[in-house]
Amino acid sequence: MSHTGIDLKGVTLRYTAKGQVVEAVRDVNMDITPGEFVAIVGPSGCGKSTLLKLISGLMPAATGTATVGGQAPRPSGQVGLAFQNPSLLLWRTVLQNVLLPLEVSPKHKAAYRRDPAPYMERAKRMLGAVGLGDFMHKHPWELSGGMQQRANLVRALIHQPEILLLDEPFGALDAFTREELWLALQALWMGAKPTVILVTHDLREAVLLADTVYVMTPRPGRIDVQRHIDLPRPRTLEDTFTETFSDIVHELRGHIGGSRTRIRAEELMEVAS
Amino acid sequence: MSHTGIDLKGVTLRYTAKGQVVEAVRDVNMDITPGEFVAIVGPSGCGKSTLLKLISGLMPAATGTATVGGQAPRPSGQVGLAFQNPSLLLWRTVLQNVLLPLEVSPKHKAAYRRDPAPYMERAKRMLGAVGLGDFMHKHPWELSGGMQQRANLVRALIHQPEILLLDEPFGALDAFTREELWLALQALWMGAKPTVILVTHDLREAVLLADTVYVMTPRPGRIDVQRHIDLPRPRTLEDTFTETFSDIVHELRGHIGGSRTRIRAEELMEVAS
Amino acid sequence: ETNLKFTLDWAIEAPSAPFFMALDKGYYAANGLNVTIDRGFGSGDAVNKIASGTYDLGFGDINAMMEFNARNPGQKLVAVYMVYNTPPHSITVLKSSSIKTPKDLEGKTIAAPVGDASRRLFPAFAEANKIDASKVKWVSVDGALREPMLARGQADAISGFTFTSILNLRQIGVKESDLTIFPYSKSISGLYGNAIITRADYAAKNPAVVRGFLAAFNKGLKDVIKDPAAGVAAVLRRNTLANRELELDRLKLTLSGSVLTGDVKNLGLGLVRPDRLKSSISVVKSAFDLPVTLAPTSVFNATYLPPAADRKVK
Amino acid sequence: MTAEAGTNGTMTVSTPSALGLTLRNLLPPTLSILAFFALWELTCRVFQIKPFILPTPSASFAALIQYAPAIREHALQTLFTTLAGFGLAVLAGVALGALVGLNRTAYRALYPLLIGFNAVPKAALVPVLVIWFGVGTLPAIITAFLISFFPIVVNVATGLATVEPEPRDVLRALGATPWEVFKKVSLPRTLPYFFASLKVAVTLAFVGSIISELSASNRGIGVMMNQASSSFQVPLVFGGVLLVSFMGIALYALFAGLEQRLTGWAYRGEHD
Amino acid sequence: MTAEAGTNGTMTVSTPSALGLTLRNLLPPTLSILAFFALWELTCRVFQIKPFILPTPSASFAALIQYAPAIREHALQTLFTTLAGFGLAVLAGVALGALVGLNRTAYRALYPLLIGFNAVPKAALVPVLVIWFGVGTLPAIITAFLISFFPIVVNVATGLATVEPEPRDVLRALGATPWEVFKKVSLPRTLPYFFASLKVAVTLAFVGSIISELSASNRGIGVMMNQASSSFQVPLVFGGVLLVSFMGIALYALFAGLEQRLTGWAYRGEHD
Ligand SMILES: Nc1ncnc2c1ncn2[C@@H]1O[C@H](COP(=O)(O)OP(=O)(O)OP(=O)(O)O)[C@@H](O)[C@H]1O
Ligand SMILES: Nc1ncnc2c1ncn2[C@@H]1O[C@H](COP(=O)(O)OP(=O)(O)OP(=O)(O)O)[C@@H](O)[C@H]1O
Ligand SMILES: Cc1ncc(C[n+]2csc(CCO)c2C)c(N)n1
Ligand SMILES: [Mg+2]
Ligand SMILES: [Mg+2]
Repeated sequence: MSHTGIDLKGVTLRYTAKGQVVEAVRDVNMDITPGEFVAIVGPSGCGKSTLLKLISGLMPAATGTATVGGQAPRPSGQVGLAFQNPSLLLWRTVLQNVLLPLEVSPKHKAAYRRDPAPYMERAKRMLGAVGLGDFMHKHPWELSGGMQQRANLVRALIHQPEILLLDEPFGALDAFTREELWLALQALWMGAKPTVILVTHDLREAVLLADTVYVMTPRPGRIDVQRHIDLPRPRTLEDTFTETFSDIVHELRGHIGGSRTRIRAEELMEVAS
Repeated sequence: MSHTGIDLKGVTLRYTAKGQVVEAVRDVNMDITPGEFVAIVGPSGCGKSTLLKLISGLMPAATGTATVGGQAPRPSGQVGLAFQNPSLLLWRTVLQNVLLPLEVSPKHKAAYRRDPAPYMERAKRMLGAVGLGDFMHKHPWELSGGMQQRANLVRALIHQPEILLLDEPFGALDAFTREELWLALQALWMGAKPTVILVTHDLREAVLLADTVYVMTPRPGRIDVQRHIDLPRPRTLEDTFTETFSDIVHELRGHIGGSRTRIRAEELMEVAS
Repeated sequence: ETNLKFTLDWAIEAPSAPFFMALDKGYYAANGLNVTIDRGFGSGDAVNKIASGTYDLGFGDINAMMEFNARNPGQKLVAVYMVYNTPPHSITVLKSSSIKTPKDLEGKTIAAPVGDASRRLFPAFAEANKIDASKVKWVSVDGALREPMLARGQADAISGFTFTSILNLRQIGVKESDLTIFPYSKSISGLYGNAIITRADYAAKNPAVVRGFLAAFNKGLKDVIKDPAAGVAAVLRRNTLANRELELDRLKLTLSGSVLTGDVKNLGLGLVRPDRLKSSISVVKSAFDLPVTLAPTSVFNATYLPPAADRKVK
Repeated sequence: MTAEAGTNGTMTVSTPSALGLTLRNLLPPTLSILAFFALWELTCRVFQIKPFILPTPSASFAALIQYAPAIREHALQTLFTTLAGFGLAVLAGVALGALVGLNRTAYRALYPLLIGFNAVPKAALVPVLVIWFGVGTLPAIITAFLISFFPIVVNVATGLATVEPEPRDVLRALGATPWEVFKKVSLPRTLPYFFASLKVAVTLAFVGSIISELSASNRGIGVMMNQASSSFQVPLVFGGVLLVSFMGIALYALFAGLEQRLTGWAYRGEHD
Repeated sequence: MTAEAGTNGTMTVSTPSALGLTLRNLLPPTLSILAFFALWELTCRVFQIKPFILPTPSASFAALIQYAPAIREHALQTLFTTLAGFGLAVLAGVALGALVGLNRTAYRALYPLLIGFNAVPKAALVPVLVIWFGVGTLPAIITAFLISFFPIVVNVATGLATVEPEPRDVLRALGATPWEVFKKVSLPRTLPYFFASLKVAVTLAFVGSIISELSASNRGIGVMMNQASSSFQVPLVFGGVLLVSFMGIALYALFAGLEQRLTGWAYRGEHD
């Protein structure tokens, strides 16, 4: 269904603040085909979230070229973005937050304005499906951390986007809820075939869901490894306990482990106690 | 070193907003001995964060009694609290944020005001130890999600509190950083012996670190299971691959799995695609 | 019908009765004029508004008008009907004070608005009474504060129009018998007071309008002289807050003190005496330290006045 | 979870009685206003202050009642010019505030001019307005407008410039137009400060109308106060003062309700 | 990581030349002010507006220069009373704003009174002040104070009442006293709105000084404007207007620097 591939060539991304320049991402190349499910893993601060900002059109590339569906990335209603930090609008209830993409995405807003009822229905059912049925009319600060994250996820999905950019969407959820949402996401992807980029720290999650896993090096982030996962679909939770699966996870672990910033545990301990 | 036990008897916690009452936690009993390392696990929204609010003195109990060190809980400089959401103050740099407990905790502020230099030194070394040495003078929004979480952790530790309340402190970190911080936290705990309550979704984390793991039921949260972990200390990462360890993790998993809210994956998928 | 905008010098009080009398009796309308009358905020302000064209005609201190002409060469204003033949400018003090003669004002404090006509003309009063003007201290306050300050002893004297000072003081409980008043007219010869003023070019272009207005006003003034109570009634229709008896007294004081003077009985209403006008001009010139000497013809133009017979009073 | 809530009753609705709520809202201001008048009355009586210096509130109210019919017309005139000027100020203030708040160069270029303009007493401009627009309603509306738009500009600009980028990014990423971002993020986020500025602006609009009436009008409370003051009816002057105050309070009450509904979310951290 | 930064140069410092920065800050206001005067001058000349209606800015400046020695004294007087009144307004405004912003009952009780008080034209109160305190400096200071404290109250109160509970909880959990919570969270969080209110308040303080001077004083720009106006020296009246404006802008520039330093963090989402 989706025809939106993503192509990054020699992309470097920089932040400038108070006259200081921080290079977040350096010389990144990625070729994501339409409908591909990609996972990005890498140490904290390596530029994963920054890459998503580039692709969603929120941030320009300092060098290199980026294209989304053949064009320079620009904000459009085609992207469903779940920010790492559930940025729910405080002045809206959970339901109103979830309806936001329908109000502004160019593809939906006319239809939504004409007849909001079916969209409303969809939003309510989705919230119910993730266990927020009772909290639709609450404000974000009345939700627990994990509940906010679920609302954030529903907001990313509600407008059936062609591209899904998910930044650690399950980080604050318990293992069971997380695993069920993995399967739900896989089912959704197999149905509508959006192009998905999933940023995660959970290698099981990455391997279970992705066609390709990219491993990034520490800041400034580069692509260290690009690993195709050719396990058959649909994958199940049982698959994660197979040896093939574990081998892939261990392989990826090795790549990350090699390049990452080390925590100086002794020092932390010594100073803090 | 610590003499601060925590005792909850029949505690119920409620939120009231717009005339609606939400019962977050019901009839919770916990007896945490001084210097004990406790982990709390449970499904999203079951009231884990709310319990920490009670213990830190931010929220009164609706029914039941709670005591911390034999007294009713009240805000004091003895608690190190890492909020689930790294609530760093936007108008302070990372270093200034980390110094905050020293400026206000009754135990330290006089000494800090007299001679801030050694404290400053400590803060800088701790930030360096968690890989934030280059970012001390940045503002919170210039940090990645995981970097904010690390700063948040340092802020909870800097004043060597007798009680440590950690709300999913490693959720946004990559597996390696996380594991190293586990060991650092264990070392710190074995040295200074603070009473620790760690809220987490990661059962390996809970079992590796805790003396006792409490499993909570969905909202309104109750204590479902209280499981003592009597593995010898110090525990290592290798321990987590032993069978005993896995068995405990699986046992706990079973408890959570039985009681938790189910995601209706099919429905989510069907509606969203 | 011609529209004509007119500004008074000050609030809607008894001295403006003739203007409203003429309006209520339809005298302006009879001369083809549709007149609107607004209150003023001091002569200086009125002069400015006439010069700027906001108003066609207005009522104000002729001395202020002379100052304006001298300071704005090319902007010719002209008086066309003298109303206060004897100027009402004065200094008022409490009898209980140590000030018995004008000379005693030296070293004392006088309160008045900056733009008060009497204050501005004080140099002439000082010269006539051999007062060292530099030894007099002025306190600048606005109109509503002037009399309370005298009454409370926060100032030793006030400057202002006689009929304003006396009656305002009465309203805050100070009797006329407790006051000593030094009218400027006693010591300065030749000074005039308020007149009807317009722009010279407006009058030249609309002689019939100006003539018509003056004729109507003249009739109104004579009506008021004949029946002051009716005049006060016309004022009270516009100022519902004014006090009838007090305004009647104010009107009588104005008429007897400033309008119906010896010159008027000889020359009729509205007209000036050329010799007095000339000395007036020189008094004003030195009081205001003006750069030029004005020609009498540029100050007062008698050609629009009603015929002498109509202006005659007993 | 939906079923849960119904069965084990974790959610209950407790509506405080409407009467209790209204009392709690209305009692404090009523008491404070009564206390204020009592204090004023007492001061005047105990120190035997002469009415031409400071009349008692009772005398002021009496004067108001005595001249009620004449005053009604004046009051309506002032209310009208104030509302007209205030309405214009809101429109212009929001527009200019948006310009200055969203564009740093506009901020740099316009702020000094605006500051300079607002340091000028508007009373000094009334004569110029009268020369241009004549005596009457128009100068009063313009003065009310001129005096009250600046606080709105400042707060709208500050509000807009301090909106966090995160919620804005959420909207931008969804392909929202700048106008939609403004409407759905910047505007709600700025509302508490917009309402704060309205409280200042509406009081200033009254001040503006009245200073214009004081020097260039034939109707309005300013005119009445002027007349009363020049005939030394000081109680009536203060009656006018009270009347203006009450109109200000009434207008405030009007949009305080709106404020509560639209900006309640921002006050979640408030103590009671 | 510390080593890293040094070796692979992921962090570089680029200081834009100080000159460039100053130019960027000063050019827009300079241009806009010049444009404003040019437009004014042109309008006067093209439409041949008479000087007593609206003098040209050049004539106004000339008048200022001509009378410079006399004006200096007036200007200093006005500046002094304004600053004194403004200073008091800041103190009282912050105190009252804190009370109203932190306590909902105080809000309910005091807001209507404050609104009512501020809808009253301060010019109407000047006579009372003069009778109580005599002609001179004191009424001007009090008027400047009375007219300028309300915007500070409103913004400080709104700022404090809308502080998010989360950062406050961080402090409270650490055993911070209410005063420390105020100092370290509420205050910095409220600063952008405090500065916004200062911009309004300082201009109003000038207005207050001058209306008091206009109605009862012997020194100050208000007196000078009054004198000039009654001797038909309209260019000098406008010279006074310009002088007040410039003093307002100068004061603004003074605390704009402070503002940038203290509240920069709040403007991170601003566009350029
Ligand atoms: N708004 C910003 N201003 C300045 N620097 C920033 C900003 N956001 C991120 N950075 C910097 O860019 C780098 C990459 O940040 P990013 O958020 O992309 O990391 P990440 O890979 O998502 O990390 P994490 O796993 O911790 O979320 C970091 O060094 C961070 O300090
Ligand atoms: N400020 C609040 N106002 C009203 N209700 C709240 C508030 N905070 C939490 N709740 C409610 O209390 C319940 C427990 O929330 P809590 O944050 O303690 O959950 P949690 O166990 O920490 O969940 P998570 O794992 O998702 O962080 C939830 O139902 C939530 O909706
Ligand atoms: C009847 C009458 N009473 C007083 C004044 C004087 N006066 C009071 S206030 C003021 C100045 C306003 O700018 C002036 C001149 C007058 N002219 N006419
Ligand atoms: Mg990130
Ligand atoms: Mg939580």
